[in-house]
Amino acid sequence: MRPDVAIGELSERAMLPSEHPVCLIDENGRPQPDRRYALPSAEQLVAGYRGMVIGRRINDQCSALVRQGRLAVYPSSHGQEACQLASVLALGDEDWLFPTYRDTIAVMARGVDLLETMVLLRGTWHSGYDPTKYRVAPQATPLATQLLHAVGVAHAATLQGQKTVVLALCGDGATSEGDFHEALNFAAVFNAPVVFLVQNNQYAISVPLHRQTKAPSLAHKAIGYGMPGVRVDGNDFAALQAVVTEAISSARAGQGPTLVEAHTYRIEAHTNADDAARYRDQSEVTEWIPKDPLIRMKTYLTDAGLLDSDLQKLIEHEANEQAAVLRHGLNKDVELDPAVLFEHVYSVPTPQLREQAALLADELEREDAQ
Amino acid sequence: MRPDVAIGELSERAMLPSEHPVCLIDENGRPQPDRRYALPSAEQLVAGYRGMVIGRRINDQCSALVRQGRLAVYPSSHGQEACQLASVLALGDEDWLFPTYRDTIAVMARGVDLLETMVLLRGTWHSGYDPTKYRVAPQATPLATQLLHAVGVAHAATLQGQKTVVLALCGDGATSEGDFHEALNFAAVFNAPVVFLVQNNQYAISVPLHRQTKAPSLAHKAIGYGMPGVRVDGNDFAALQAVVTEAISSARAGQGPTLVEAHTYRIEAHTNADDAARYRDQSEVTEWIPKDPLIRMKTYLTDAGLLDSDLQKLIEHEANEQAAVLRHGLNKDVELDPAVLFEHVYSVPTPQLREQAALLADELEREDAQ
Amino acid sequence: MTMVDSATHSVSGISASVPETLSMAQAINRALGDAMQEDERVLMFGEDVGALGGVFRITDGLTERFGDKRCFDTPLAESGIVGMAVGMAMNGMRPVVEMQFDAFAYPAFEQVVSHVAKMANRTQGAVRLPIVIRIPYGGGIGGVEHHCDSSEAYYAHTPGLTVVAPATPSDAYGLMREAIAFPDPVVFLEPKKLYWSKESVDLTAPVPPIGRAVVRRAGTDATLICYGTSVPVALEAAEAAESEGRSLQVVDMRSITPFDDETVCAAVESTGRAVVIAEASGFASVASEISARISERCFHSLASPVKRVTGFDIPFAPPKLERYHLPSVNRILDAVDDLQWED
Amino acid sequence: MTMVDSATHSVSGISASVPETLSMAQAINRALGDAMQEDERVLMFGEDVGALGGVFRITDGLTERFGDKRCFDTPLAESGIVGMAVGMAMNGMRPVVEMQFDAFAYPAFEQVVSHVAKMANRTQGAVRLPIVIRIPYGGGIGGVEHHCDSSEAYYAHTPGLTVVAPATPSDAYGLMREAIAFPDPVVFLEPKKLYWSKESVDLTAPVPPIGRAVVRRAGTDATLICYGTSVPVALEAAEAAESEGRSLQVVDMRSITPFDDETVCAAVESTGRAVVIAEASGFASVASEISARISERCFHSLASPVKRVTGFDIPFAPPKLERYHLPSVNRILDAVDDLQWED
Ligand SMILES: Cc1ncc(C[n+]2csc(CCOP(=O)(O)OP(=O)(O)O)c2C)c(N)n1
Ligand SMILES: Cc1ncc(C[n+]2csc(CCOP(=O)(O)OP(=O)(O)O)c2C)c(N)n1
Ligand SMILES: [Mg+2]
Ligand SMILES: [Mg+2]
Repeated sequence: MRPDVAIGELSERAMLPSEHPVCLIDENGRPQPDRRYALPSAEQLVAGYRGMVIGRRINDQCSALVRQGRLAVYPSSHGQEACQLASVLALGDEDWLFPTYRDTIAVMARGVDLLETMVLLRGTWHSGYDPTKYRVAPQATPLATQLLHAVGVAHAATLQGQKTVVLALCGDGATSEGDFHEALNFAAVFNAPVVFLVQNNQYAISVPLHRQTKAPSLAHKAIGYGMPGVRVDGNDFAALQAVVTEAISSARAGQGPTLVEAHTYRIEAHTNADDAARYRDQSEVTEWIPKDPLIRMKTYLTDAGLLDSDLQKLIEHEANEQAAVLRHGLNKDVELDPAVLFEHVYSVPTPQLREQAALLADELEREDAQ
Repeated sequence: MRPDVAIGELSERAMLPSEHPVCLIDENGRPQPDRRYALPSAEQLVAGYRGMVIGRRINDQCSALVRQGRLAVYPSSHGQEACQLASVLALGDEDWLFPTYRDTIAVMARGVDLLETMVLLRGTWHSGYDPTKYRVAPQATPLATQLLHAVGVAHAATLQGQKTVVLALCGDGATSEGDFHEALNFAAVFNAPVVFLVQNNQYAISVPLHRQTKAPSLAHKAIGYGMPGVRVDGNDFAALQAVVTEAISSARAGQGPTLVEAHTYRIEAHTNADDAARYRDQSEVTEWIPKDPLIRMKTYLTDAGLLDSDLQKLIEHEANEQAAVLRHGLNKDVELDPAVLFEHVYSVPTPQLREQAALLADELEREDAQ
Repeated sequence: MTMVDSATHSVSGISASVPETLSMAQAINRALGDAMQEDERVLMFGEDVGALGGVFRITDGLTERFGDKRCFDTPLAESGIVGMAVGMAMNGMRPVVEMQFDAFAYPAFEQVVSHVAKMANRTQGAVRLPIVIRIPYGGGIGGVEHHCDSSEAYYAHTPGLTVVAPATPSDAYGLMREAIAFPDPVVFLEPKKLYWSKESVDLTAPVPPIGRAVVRRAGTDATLICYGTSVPVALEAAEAAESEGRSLQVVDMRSITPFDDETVCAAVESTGRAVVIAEASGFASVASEISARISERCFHSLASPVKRVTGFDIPFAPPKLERYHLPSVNRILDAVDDLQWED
Repeated sequence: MTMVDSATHSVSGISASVPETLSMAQAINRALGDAMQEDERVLMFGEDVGALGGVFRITDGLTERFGDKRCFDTPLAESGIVGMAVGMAMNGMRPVVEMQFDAFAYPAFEQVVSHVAKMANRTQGAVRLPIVIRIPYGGGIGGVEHHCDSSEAYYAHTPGLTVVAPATPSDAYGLMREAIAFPDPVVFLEPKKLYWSKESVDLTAPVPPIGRAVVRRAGTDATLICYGTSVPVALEAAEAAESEGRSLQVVDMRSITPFDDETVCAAVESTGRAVVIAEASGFASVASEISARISERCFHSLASPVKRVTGFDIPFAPPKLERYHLPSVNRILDAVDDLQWED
């Protein structure tokens, strides 16, 4: 047995993840008692379930809209809805969310207007919402880069005495990037109030986790930065909510960052453009179906008397309504003024951009005249 | 007590560093029995001592040569000679060394011609030796970048069935760079025969270790990549030699990379251009003087009857001779043909470079004519 | 100093000598396969290039054919990929690496600029790095941000790199074979939007070497200079101009560095007018270089200032607006109209 | 779209209005101190900028004066530094970051190109990043490899960045105050070799805004166009030419982007001849852009092709050879001689 060595501020034991991912409601919907984490309140669990049902509906609606040519691309979080919801529902209004391209559901759950959320994937602009209004950063495409921005927002919050905590999302693949390393190190050194939530969905496009890392787990990376690493069942909303909430409280209390690894699975292909059959067996996917975050939650809530068919219908109705809003919104074509291309590059367009804008305007005028 | 969890191929315990750095000969020159590592042979210890004495002499000679304007700059490894020597003496002919700007002594100890080694710091070219001849990469200035090259050489060795092991050096500061992370991860994933030796000399220019990382130790980063991390007294040649030799054997046996953190101290300023008084107390330096790697080794060897005043004189004589070679070599000005600027950019100079070379040649001809 | 020019040489292909209709994607795939077949030091690695065959399927079938020691996936880290390639080249291999999209090569920028480009010079030629860095580049495919950058200027400005951009399947095959056989590092820019363009290709036919431009279309009134993504647009513009009675010559650079001054100057001098076309933002770009060179070298032959038709100085446009950003046939024709024709 | 030009405005300095003799290093230090004093959102961070005061002492005394929450050392990671600055700017701060040397900014390239440059555009102006990235750049100090790069082309080519390079202590002070007050990200290139050049500086005097070039020396025969490191060499060449009876005008760009076409074109049209001077390798560089612009815009005023005197297309030379690589007075005079003078 190895003694628990306290070299830095935290002991080794406090930084290493537990042997098994934290799980509060198991695959069969049965509650699992846990020494460290209490089950979230009934209200929270119902809110999570509601959000997941809507999220699933939106995920599947978006995949359909891609097939219909209304969206350029959609990286679905089908199967990862527990991560999407838990990460957002644990945040306060003063907090920030840093999502990736796959975290559309989290962005929506944070209250961002549905159609504003779809601007990137629809291709009408690079990002459609005002990040400062919702405290949601633009969805990041270059992997792991946003983790550093998250640290910056968090450290600026500390300097300004704000009580803000920042939740930064990334995937398992992104943990290999240099920016992941630099972000975790900066967060720890500046004791920044950040929670890093890695959605380990086992794949980075076609590359399985075991080709991404030889670490015992991604959460084992935390000790290398001097922060706690926690593994959690990423399909268990309750466990995620409990773990993320605790990590956020700890950050808010000035105790610095935490790395949370959520074990989940990417049920669909990477995006519609991807062909998952080239690199994984359908049998693997099939194995994960029973672990679905919605099913187990539904069982739990039903067994606990928190969900009846009326409530279920109500939630489904809401999900359908939101999907309809999305569908209708996306089926309407937007009129875009190409002049916008030059408007926001600088606060005041440079003389060069003014010339170029004039050139385009002239072209369009002549086109119209024809 | 935490059970020893075996999640990947290695158990947690096998990857986490020991509580105290490995030490085989203590500050007072007394041997320290160690369960895991045997003391290197008398021959090896004497060879190490000899190398360190020469290294120290060269370090100090070079610092003097900078003051005399014969070298542009010199980042001294004064006080780190144990790391410099152990890293090289543990290598075989078929192995590769990847040094940094501070590792001039290691480069020399590897057999590179003294004056070829000084080319970079003298400013006559960027690197002066043929890396393939000595299996020593050019001394790297951009921090941590060379670690990836080391992994590449190592993985190419595996693919080609060579028995080569690569020893890659870097400093404590360099561990913060993204490339450090990517190199360790690639090494582990490809099971590459690399040993990463971090010379933790407590400073990155002016920045002390505690502002570089909150990790319990730098060796604790290893588990995040799934490789063993070892801490070793960086002023104890014997311990370094034992630890590095073991890591090399393990890599050679196909057991993958190891991260070794050597605790040492940068006795001099970062380079001659630096003013260490601005950021550290002389008292801190003074505390490290008694831990000098040469002193303890001298005591040990003397006590063990392996070093007498004749041998000491012989070694000092050799050191003086090498310093003289260096002095004389550097005091001679080299004639440089500026045409060399165009010769090696491409295997065959481009038409553009041919034009530019002609322009310069023409200028020089006219200058000569005047 | 060896100052001889590398002579045109035919690349002895392994693929059969019967012309086949190939897309550019297939042609590059064939070039990789043939090179790997011929020389076992040639390796292919990067993100998703193994089982998946790359997001554009350029490496399709290579792992199956050569095993996962020769064509393999790496962890997701571009600096790592390029840095590892440097080391592998130091130890005798000829790595070809894929950057998944243009903008995702930026994390590798330091490795490219400070190591790939400088190693041979640093070591006085003792260590040369025969690395090919494949970068699918440019727009025109409705890609979202970071997926459509034309980043050639960053590389072309960096001494020590050789930068090529094919515009046809034949050139893609030939230049890729050349690039892999080249003793120095090559940044190989693959115009994404042309991946699916097809041509009948004789894989055994010699192609002009790296560094040599070609005149793709003869013409007497003005010269259009282009490369990679902009070649088909230029050809289309020349076609359209012909119907309006103007004869436009089209020069495809093929290589950006080394630059083929000879072909370009001869072409421009023959017409006296020039338009440079490139998708990248124009400021401090390859188009700037070409325009400046022509103005400096062909000054007295020019009847009009050189014009540039380039991407605007804005981040690449979102999918729904990219057509306004990209050099179009009309914009090229407008530029040609502006070449101070005395009627 | 707001299309008005930013008006010249004087920067209300905190430093006294008595002219003082300052080196450029001191002037930048004063600008940082004054800006931090005036606006507590201004922060300074990077490698060794705290206790040490930076390897060039540009941040000397700032931590002492403003505390280590306002001027502080970071871990050694440039992508981290720039990435953190992005986040801090998103949350209301105005970060100034130091890249220790030119080539050590390359690890931050992705953050600079994909985020710093694009955030405002991406968010339709909702998030602007008032970040200043300070980069000591250029050669002439006998530095070893990676310490002497002139990397302005990489940034100038990137839409969304504003790139400035002062050549005098007064400009260094004024431009730094402007850059910090600027709503958009600025890459601030500090010519290392001029850090110790001195001048009597009135810190309260207005300086031309970002985007405005100045004529540093009047002249009638030809125009030398330069910025940053190349300004003193150009002035020296003009001085030397005068003694040979040739009157050279010198234009100091000060800002690379936005580019001051107006001043440059007026200057070149007044002389009819132009030489562009810059230390960076010439291919696809800022000098290419300037040469191309002049050729395109002043075509009919030009009596001779524009000439460029730039660094060669080689990795920066080692210390003992750098003088052959750098634009020299003689090389400039040779270029001027080549401007097709009809005697
Ligand atoms: C810097 C960078 N390199 C490459 C890509 C291309 N890319 C997009 S998603 C992806 C896989 C990401 O995997 P992971 O981080 O596990 O997230 P997931 O997609 O599984 O949610 C890759 C390689 C990118 N977006 N950014
Ligand atoms: C990428 C990069 N950034 C910055 C520098 C400038 N620099 C040179 S040495 C140094 C400190 C390095 O510290 P450490 O890694 O601990 O090595 P040591 O000098 O102590 O041996 C810095 C910041 C550099 N060489 N490379
Ligand atoms: Mg994933
Ligand atoms: Mg150090």
